[in-house]
Amino acid sequence: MTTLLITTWVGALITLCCFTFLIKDNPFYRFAEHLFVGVSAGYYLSTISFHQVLKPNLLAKIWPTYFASGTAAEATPEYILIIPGLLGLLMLFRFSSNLSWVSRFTVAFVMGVSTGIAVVTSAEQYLIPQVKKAIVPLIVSGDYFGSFSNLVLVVGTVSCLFYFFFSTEHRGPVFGNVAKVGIWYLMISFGAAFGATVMGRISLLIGRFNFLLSDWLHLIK
Amino acid sequence: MNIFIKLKNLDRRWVFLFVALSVIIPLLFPFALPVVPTKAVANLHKFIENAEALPEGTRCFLSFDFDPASEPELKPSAVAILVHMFRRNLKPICGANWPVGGEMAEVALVEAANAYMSTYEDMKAQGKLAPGCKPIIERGVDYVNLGYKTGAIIHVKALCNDFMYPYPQDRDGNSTAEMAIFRNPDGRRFAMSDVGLIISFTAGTGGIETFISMAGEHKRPMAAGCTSVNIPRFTTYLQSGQLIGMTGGLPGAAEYETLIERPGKGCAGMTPQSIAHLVIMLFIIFGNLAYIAEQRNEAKKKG
Amino acid sequence: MGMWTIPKNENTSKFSDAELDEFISKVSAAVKARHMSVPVIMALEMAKPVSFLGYTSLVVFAPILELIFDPVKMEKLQAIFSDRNRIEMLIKSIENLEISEKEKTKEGESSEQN
Amino acid sequence: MIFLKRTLPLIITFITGMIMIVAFFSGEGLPSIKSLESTLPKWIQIIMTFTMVLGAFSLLRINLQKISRKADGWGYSLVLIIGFLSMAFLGFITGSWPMFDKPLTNGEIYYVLCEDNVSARPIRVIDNLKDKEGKIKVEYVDDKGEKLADTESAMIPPDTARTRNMSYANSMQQILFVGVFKNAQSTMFSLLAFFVASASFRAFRIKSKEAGLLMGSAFIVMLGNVSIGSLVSQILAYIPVIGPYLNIADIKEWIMTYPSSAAQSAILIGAMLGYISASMKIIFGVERSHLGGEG
Repeated sequence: MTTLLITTWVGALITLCCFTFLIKDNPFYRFAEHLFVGVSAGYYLSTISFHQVLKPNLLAKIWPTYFASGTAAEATPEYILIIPGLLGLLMLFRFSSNLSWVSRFTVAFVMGVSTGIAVVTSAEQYLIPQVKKAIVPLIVSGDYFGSFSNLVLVVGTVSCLFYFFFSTEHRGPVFGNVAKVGIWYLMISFGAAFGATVMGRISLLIGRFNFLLSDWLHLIK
Repeated sequence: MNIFIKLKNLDRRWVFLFVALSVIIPLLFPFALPVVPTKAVANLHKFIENAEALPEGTRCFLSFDFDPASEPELKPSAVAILVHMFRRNLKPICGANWPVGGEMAEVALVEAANAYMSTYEDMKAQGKLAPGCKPIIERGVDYVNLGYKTGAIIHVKALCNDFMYPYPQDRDGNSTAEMAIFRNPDGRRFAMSDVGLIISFTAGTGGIETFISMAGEHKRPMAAGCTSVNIPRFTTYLQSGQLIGMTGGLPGAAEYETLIERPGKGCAGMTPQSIAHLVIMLFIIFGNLAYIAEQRNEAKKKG
Repeated sequence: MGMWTIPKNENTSKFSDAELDEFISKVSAAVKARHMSVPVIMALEMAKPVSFLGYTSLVVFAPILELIFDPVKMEKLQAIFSDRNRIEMLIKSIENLEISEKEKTKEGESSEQN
Repeated sequence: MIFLKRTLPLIITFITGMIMIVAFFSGEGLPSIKSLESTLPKWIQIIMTFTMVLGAFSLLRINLQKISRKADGWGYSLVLIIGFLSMAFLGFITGSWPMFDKPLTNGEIYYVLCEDNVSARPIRVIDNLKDKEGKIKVEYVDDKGEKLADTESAMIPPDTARTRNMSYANSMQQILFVGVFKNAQSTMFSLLAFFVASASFRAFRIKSKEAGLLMGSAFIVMLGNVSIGSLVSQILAYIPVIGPYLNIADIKEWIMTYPSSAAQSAILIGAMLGYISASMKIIFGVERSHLGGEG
């Protein structure tokens, strides 16, 4: 149980160090900030990158007898995975100023595969459904409010697209005015986003005070 | 009007103090405010409740795509949904597209499993459990935590074909091939097509959107638990029919908790949340009154 | 020069202050041209306390991000995020553009009336 | 050299990109390409992990430079490095290493994690032979090794039992992960709540129609999402004629699903068009900034 106690106290201390930033930028905050960055980088490197990805997906597949457990240890080694392993190692050439071009092979491979996937999936899963969503019947029979809402939707999508593609050169009365309507829509959308952000940050703060008041000080249940 | 100008020049630490008090006081002296479920939350609840869509024993994939920074917002809804799944005798399989998602899933699973097991007798007496529910649920049989894998969209693509390949082990290093939860009656390898519902608890990018991108391949119904910040963006997916339901932020969690009649962190947070919103709105109004007052003063000077 | 002194002006990047100032004015002009001053100022104000986190994640994910974005711009962005004062400069620069625009239109209106 | 440095990378990008596109349209007709469609992404996953390692090292490098130059506040860089090294070390040793796994000895004391996921409790192995589920039989003991009176023997997976030293390492890691990492991260982001408030007070100026729209929709969303919104709606309902229609939660839903969602759709459509055209440019070698400037 002592570990839990120490963890809670360390946590409370760090939390208070972070809160001192509200008074002003000070050594306590800088300390907590840098400790946090160091600890998280160490965590990502060892636990995540190595133990959760490289070991099971690369090492355990190439040398199952050493790195895999259970029935997976008897699987046949997949030596083909040495290729991505080597490509990954090539990335480390970035540290050298003369040989950094060697990493380009890896970069080229990653870019090829991921852009290839991106082209088809972004068209199929985002572009087409969103365009489809924006094409709605403008007149809903007997439902004036429904018709109005659909009109709002269509006008909004079209005018915002105008804004994106002609915003910096908003010349001429048509482009300029349509883009202006687009800005109104964006402002409503950003307002909603702001409201949502406020909501989220307050929820986080509630979480923190819950920790301090209940887990640490036991003032509330 | 000059009082507003004075207010504007107030040290901002007073603003901070106000915000802190608006959260602390309602936490110390709680009073309940009504919680009314919105459509998106109710739809998700209805889908999980529906025994035809998700028969008992159906495995569901829950992706924990967040980190401690969003835990207060997303964990309450994850716990509520997990408890609901256990009560319906559904089997959650947890994974993660975010590096520390595995840890987040672990905490939520432990809390939900304990909540289910400690209320088992009561719920059974009230007839609120599915017929096949057991008093004690086990890791590897009724639920599993697979942990994190890199790759996001590429990882999800790999899952569509076969779960065991990217996940030879669960988060604790136990071999997945032997686990009862992944066994198919016909001996097929477990793949995304065996999953009844995909839910991603998403903070920002890399969550439900990666599953949406791969929807052409897995064709499973999807839902999201998202942080408040993402509600505007994810609403479009609800509307385009790509998501069947969504819990948004802490309020979403409170609504889900109300629907399963198990008030938790979400409901408890609603009072401070409401008060703090009011305080922030007041700040905006005061700030603008001060601005107007300043403008008037300047106009007078010029005039 | 203390171990625990909070650095005043930590321009450790390879760019000179003038280059960064130019980058800042470019960014703010782009923001102004798109009529997005208010949302951008609000977003920057809110990002100030976590700027160091933004900076370190830019450093850590640079190998991936540089695949997608222009590496030089990425490094300039890193330099701005590494220093809270520079973020403040960016906010001020956008605000100034906004004010000068307003004065211009006012002068324009008054001259038309005459 | 030019071929190796410049042309070959472009060829690699073109071929792999085209393979992924062709594979999508080929269906089951071209089984060899279809299999590449599932293999290549797995490789990318592995390579991406190496890039994260690279990023971690450049972070270390920047901070080591600060320390060696004794730049202002180098102590903080030292804190960062110490945090990094201790967490990395603990992480490496506490993860599972099947090659070092030895069968547990009968009668020896080991440690397993408690329900709180942070602290450890001692157990004694009764029978180290695995049953058909791969579990072994243990009993719970106190710190001196005496069997706890009110507990029964239990079956646990052997991988969860740790030796005393490993259990200490694990506790240390939990203190750093839960105590420092989790708390620091969530507190730093919760600080934003305060800055949202001060920014609302200072920077949220309604200077134009646009800013007015921004504030209006922000207010409605803030009210509509929480319980207090329904109280406000009840008050508004007393306004004659239009009052009953002013349900804040409904207005919020409408704003979210129509005007706000229209803008969001447009953002998505615009972004995806840009994304696709950028991807095409990369595949065809028109855009090559990712390969570095000099040739």
